[in-house]
Amino acid sequence: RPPASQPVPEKRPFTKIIFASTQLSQPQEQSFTIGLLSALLNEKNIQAVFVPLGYSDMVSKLKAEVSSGSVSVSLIGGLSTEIDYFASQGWLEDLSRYGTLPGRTFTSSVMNVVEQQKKQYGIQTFVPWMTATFVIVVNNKTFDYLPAGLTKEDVIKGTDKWTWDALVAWAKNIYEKTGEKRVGLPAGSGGLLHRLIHGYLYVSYTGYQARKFNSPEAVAMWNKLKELWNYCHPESTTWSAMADPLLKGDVWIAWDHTARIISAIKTKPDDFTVVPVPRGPAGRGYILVLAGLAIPKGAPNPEAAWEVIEFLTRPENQARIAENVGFFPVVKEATPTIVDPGVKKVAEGVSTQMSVADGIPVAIPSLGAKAGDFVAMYRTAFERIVLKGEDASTVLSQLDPQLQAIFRDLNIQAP
Amino acid sequence: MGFCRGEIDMVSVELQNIVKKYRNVTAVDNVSFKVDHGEFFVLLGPSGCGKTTTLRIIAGLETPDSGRVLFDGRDVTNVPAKNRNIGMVFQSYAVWPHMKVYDNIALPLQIKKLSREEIEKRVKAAAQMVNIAHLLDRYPFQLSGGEKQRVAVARALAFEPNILLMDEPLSNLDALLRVQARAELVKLQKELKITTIYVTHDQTEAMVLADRVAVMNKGRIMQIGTPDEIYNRPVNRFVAHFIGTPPINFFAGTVEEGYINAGFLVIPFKNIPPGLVGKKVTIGIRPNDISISPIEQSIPVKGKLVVAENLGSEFILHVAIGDVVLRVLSKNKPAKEEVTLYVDKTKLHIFSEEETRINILPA
Amino acid sequence: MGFCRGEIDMVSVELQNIVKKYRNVTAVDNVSFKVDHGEFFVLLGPSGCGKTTTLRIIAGLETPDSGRVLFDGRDVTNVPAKNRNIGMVFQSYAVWPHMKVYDNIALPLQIKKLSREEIEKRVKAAAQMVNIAHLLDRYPFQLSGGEKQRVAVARALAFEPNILLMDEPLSNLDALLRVQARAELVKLQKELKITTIYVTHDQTEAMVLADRVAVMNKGRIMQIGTPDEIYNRPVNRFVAHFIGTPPINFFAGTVEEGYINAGFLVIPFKNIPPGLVGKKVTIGIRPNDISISPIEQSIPVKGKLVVAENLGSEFILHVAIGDVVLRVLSKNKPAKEEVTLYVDKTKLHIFSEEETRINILPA
Amino acid sequence: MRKVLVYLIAFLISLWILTPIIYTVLASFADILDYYQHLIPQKYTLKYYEEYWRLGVGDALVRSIEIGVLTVLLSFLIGIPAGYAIGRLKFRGRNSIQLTILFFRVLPIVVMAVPLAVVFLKIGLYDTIFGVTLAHTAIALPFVVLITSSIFAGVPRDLEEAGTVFGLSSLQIFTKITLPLVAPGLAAAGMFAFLISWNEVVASTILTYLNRTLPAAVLAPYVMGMGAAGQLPDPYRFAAATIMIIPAFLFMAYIRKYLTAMWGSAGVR
Amino acid sequence: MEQKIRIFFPYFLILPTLIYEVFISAYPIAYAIGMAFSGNPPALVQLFQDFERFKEVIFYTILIIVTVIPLQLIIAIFASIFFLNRFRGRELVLYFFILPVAISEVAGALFWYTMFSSSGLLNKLLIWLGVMHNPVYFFGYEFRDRTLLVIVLEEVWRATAIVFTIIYAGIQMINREYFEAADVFGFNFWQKLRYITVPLLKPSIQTALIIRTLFAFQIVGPILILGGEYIRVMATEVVYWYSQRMDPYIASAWAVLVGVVTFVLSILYIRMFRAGEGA
Ligand SMILES: Nc1ncnc2c1ncn2[C@@H]1O[C@H](COP(=O)(O)OP(=O)(O)OP(=O)(O)O)[C@@H](O)[C@H]1O
Ligand SMILES: Nc1ncnc2c1ncn2[C@@H]1O[C@H](COP(=O)(O)OP(=O)(O)OP(=O)(O)O)[C@@H](O)[C@H]1O
Ligand SMILES: [Mg+2]
Ligand SMILES: [Mg+2]
Repeated sequence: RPPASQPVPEKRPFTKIIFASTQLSQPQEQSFTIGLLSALLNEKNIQAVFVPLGYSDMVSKLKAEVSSGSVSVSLIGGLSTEIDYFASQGWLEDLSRYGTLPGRTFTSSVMNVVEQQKKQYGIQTFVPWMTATFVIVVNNKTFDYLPAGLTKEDVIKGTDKWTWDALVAWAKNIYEKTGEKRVGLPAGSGGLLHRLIHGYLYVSYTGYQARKFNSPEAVAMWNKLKELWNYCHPESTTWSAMADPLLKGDVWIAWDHTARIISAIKTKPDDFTVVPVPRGPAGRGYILVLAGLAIPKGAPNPEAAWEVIEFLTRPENQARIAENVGFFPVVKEATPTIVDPGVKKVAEGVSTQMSVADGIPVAIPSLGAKAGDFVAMYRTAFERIVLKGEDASTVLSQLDPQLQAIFRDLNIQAP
Repeated sequence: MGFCRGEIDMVSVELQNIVKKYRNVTAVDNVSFKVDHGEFFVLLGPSGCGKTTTLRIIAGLETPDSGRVLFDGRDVTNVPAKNRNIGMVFQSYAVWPHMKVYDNIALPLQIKKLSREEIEKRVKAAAQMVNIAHLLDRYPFQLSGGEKQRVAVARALAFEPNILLMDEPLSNLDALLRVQARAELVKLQKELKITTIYVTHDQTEAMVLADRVAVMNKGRIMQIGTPDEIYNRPVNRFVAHFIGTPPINFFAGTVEEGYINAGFLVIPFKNIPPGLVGKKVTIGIRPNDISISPIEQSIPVKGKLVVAENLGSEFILHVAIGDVVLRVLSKNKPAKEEVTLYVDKTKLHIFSEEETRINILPA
Repeated sequence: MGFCRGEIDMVSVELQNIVKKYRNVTAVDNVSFKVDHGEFFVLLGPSGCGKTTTLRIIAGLETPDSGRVLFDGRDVTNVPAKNRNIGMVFQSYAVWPHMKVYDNIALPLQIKKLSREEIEKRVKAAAQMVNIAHLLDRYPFQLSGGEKQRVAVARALAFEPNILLMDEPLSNLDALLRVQARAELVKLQKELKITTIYVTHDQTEAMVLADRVAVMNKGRIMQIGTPDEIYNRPVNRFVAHFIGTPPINFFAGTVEEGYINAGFLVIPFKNIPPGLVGKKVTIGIRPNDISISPIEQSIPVKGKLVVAENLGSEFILHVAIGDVVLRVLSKNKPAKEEVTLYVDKTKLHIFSEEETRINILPA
Repeated sequence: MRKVLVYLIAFLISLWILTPIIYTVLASFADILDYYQHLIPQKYTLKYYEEYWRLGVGDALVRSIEIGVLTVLLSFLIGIPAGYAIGRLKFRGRNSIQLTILFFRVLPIVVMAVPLAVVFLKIGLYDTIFGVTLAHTAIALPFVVLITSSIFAGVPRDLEEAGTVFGLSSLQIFTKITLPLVAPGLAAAGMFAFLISWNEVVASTILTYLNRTLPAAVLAPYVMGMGAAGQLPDPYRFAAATIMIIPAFLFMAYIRKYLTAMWGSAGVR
Repeated sequence: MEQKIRIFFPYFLILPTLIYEVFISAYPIAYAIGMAFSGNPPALVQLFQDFERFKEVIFYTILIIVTVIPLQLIIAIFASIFFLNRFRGRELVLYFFILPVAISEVAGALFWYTMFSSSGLLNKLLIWLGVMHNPVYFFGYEFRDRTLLVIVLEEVWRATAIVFTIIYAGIQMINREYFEAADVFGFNFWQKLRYITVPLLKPSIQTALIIRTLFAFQIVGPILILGGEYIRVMATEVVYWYSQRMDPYIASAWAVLVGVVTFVLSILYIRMFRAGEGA
């Protein structure tokens, strides 16, 4: 029985498929997606039942379904790295046989990822769905507290002065002037702090996400983070998304995933500014998140699933996704159609970040089942070095072998 | 016995206009009485008349709807049970099921912080009194009904309270044991001068034990007096009827100038008040105040023996005189159907139409 | 009464060598007896002697360790209680607390699938018999102890079982109510010819109700007989002592040629067996077989009045004769300390050193 | 004096229980920005509920209730005889059997649910109300046995004996005498079984994906998705908590009356 | 024949439960145990490899359990006694008190989050009253002690109710005269509690303890929601290894450890609270 609120056609025969996704699982995201998909019912008589699942949930579900031979899911939405794992298990259909999608141009950066997996598994594993990145959001009143030598301009444009050191100085300045710790990081159990560490800080300081995990540069980075932590809001370890703390005013400077701060900016577009991330000695590392759509092997109604893929990648729908949930288009044609001022603001911030000269875009490594272990290394390091105050080089030298072992076991080079 | 106590603090108990209702049932209806220091006071009355409720109010287990309870003149109506220094035998025993008999008796003493030796002495002594010394090591579920009841009694006795409340404490014991327990109880009570309020339905028990008896009916006190007074001068028809087994004989009569006429029996009276003449009265005579052999001060009446119930040691003769059947207690059964009854005229009880006693003397 | 039933199926009950032990306690020790169709059989005995256990074995609530229970000659030892068509009044009442009085009485009848009208008729009638008709709408917790007991009785009576087991069913009732309930009970029992086994500690009750009485002690049957036999010809010292209130007087004597010598009393006997001469015996005489005024066939003895207990209608006189104190039941209290007792020599009971009765007749 | 104390305690108890509930319910209807600013919110909205409603929470709720009630029924049906035997009857190996039954419930549900999901997939019980009921019953059963057995142990034996004597069959004794007497215990056990089912997230999440129970639908991200889905924003938390308690209120109101026996104290002697 | 039936009757009654559990639970349990023992070194041994973390987990688990369970038991016993009082509105207050029985772990945690979060009732109230200007934080790594307090409060608030219902059901089966007898013989409140109430309640207390302990070892929601990532107990480790690290072996190992501990404790309780022979 489908949920009552997912529209049911009156008389016409229709095809029902299940669309399981690790993305867009928040209630407001879900309800937007359901609303979006309902258009497809009118248009093509396809009812895509949107089922958000946790990643591990999805893994066990697929595993059980594929191994028992009775697959119920027709369409999978997930991060490119998650899809990579599904592909590595041989659970996915080759999408190239459905042909091309006319009228849209996928950006080259996302196509790179598709090609990379194609190379690895010999099939087209997914169609790009949406992208996101992590940005810094600043409450406008924070600019009153800029430290000496840093201007609003530097921050917004992402000049060379906009460094992690400068951020720390800024935070310190706020603290000294107001007595409050106003920097916020999503260090809660559901937060994405580890992405900040491996995709931003490590890349900015060492040039790599993992390769130089244990290095003098890394130690310097950790010490800087430790310093920053002194000015981070004490509740940071409870936050998984920064929208609420920003809105409440608890936090003035926050780093997070675009989808996780979009609601704050949409609610009060005039209060916030989206700025690029600061740079480090090795450059300005940032992550490009890519979500894709895939069809599992043995899926019922794969043609209908393909219709959904086609639907979701249409430029106008891509724009609506961006406007509503803060994931950005993967097709070039979509961007101009975004109208929401808040979302526009984020989009501008994102594009500034992507266009700064010293930017080092990285992708989250595809590690399949080991992804959890990978993440755990950074979070453990954070906990031990920053929270517990252990010596950075000791901790790093203990964890490094474990981290490198992950890549060795998977037979890939550490990113 | 070995019972002794440091300070002797006898206590008087007074109930003033106690009323207790359960929804629409008035269990205790304006009851007042005073029990003196060290007195043995018995509550007697038919089943359901409010005896247990009265005891529970004295114990503090029930709060009266109105009225006061005084101990030694001090108002204790709102003092909780635990501070009243009371011992109680519950009608349903309330022997704690999770403790051996010994502990059941000993626990209240431990609470009192008596020494170990003192406790043991008291438990043993109390157990001896009611013949359960051999059961001290058993759990209540291993006891018979009467044994459980005796544990409840022993527990209350060993406690040596200021006030002892006993609710039909011997109802499940056989006659012999009762006699024994009764004797021990009285001995202890007099020795320690414990103010005792005792509920029983056994009149012999009431008569033997009580300093004074209160007869209750439907929540009210009918009469308070010594056993003798209650038996010999019942204030109303109910008391006369309730006290004495086999029950008293009643028959109707009319007051006339100088005598009362009961049809088959005309009895001259000395001091009949003028206002009474012409009124209907009820005349009562106890079965043992009628004899089948001539006695002093009696009036002979001829009758016919209907039934003779054998009670073992005695017979109850049912003798018909016209419409009236009189019960007569007799050691032997007359040989013939025709009997002459000798009614002891000094033992006649006269009750008005309102059922209260009329005090007049036979001429 | 309105009681009636389709088929009359009276049942006889027989116990054969029943033994029941609880660990080291032998509650019932080789008990055998037979109760006839429609008989009213009373079990009498001291507290803890095994009466309840015996009843429970008959009911099928307890399995004997050995021995058999027969109903109408059919072995029912292993038939579960529910198939025995028994009614029982539990010593602890076992009134179901979650049902109103009406339902307590009605439930067993509903189980029997009687019609609604029949049930109502029976419940009302049974309630009437024990005076609880006004309580039918109450829950047990709203009842007094005696009222609860009466509910238990009414439940058993309304059930009209083949066999009625009653365990001290009237112990918490007052004398008047007992008399009434007893009368109703006998009436019903005789009318329906229900085989009844009745446990009581009240001897009057036993005497009045019983067709036959069994006296138990320490798990064994001491004597079975009519009330008369039990009272007048107790087979041993225990029975003599146990039956009769106030209890029988015992004193020691020695058998000599032609008479028994008790020191203060020398009684000639007719048929003393030669083997007995020189043996020590115990002599028993009931308090009501001694008189303070001359009676026939009696031996006068002089004594000194020690105490006079007032029982209301009678006195128990304690009269000392040398070392021996005799209890004497008397209607009146002698004026002087010196009294002459008249011992009814036809009522003497002689027991051997083994405590069993010696049947000899006074000369 | 004592009365005053009693009422004071009663008041404090109510306050203790109700404050978090009332405030959260209030918050769930509040405009979130307004909520952050005011102690008592001034602006109210149904937005969050509408969103949940669109996500099919209504169906999930019905499903949850169905599963909860079915679980109570099934676990009572299977478990009460065992509870009765353990609490009331004497037999060899009673203690070990009791422990064995308990043993089935000592492992956290997560690790048990996954193998179960594989089995259910094979036999077609996956993603069905009945499948979840089966799992929930397995979880609740040991407790039903445990609770009822301790309660049965407290029923005065002579009340049942009176039943036997008056010709009631074992079943009739059970239904007409024992069962009403243990009503409070059964209420406790019933609440417990319902509670287990109602609150169970992990097995429900793993054993279903379309036919989710309410907690699985609303709360799965918290339990299974630690990282992946992140946490809900405040207003959704308030609304989720509120949605979760409404049926609970109703269920408890219904079962409460069994918890307080109506005939005073059950003990006779 | 009858005899035989009577002997087998109890087993016959228990059979459905056993069969049911064997069919539904036995296989998953065996599977989990199997996983806990596989790997090289076996997963159970791997638990100890990060000994710091292991110690922490055990520490928090024990801390929460030894504060929450006795508190709940004590409150439940007192509340049961309290609710024997008859007063106007008793039914309603009773209803309130047992309400949390039907409130899920997670929902319970959300309620208390609302109470104690920086924009929660407590903080807003104190600020509104002018007692403070800035919120007091209860959550976060720095405030783990306070978080523990909130977790304890939440657990007491939510899960006392089930302990209470079990004990209250038990206390109602006890003849009130046993308490009255204690009153009459001068027992004060504590003596009555110690010598009469608690011993008579033994079976219920035992049940409540077993159930509570079993559950306490399996609490996940409140710890995750209130404690976040930094208060780790055995049950959250199961979830963590299962869903974050996707290592069902170590997850199973933790699960088995939880199982063993609870099982051993249950046996202890049964020993400790074996109802006296008389009860
Ligand atoms: N479960 C048991 N365990 C051990 N002994 C028991 C048990 N039940 C009864 N007894 C003992 O068996 C004996 C007989 O008990 P029973 O209840 O039959 O006595 P009774 O004659 O009914 O006494 P009463 O008149 O006091 O009710 C008693 O001594 C009693 O203590
Ligand atoms: N909780 C109650 N609710 C309603 N009526 C009650 C309650 N308790 C007692 N009663 C009634 O109050 C009256 C007095 O009860 P009580 O127990 O005092 O009688 P009693 O004199 O002790 O009788 P018994 O000799 O039968 O024990 C009875 O009629 C009884 O039915
Ligand atoms: Mg009474
Ligand atoms: Mg008995």
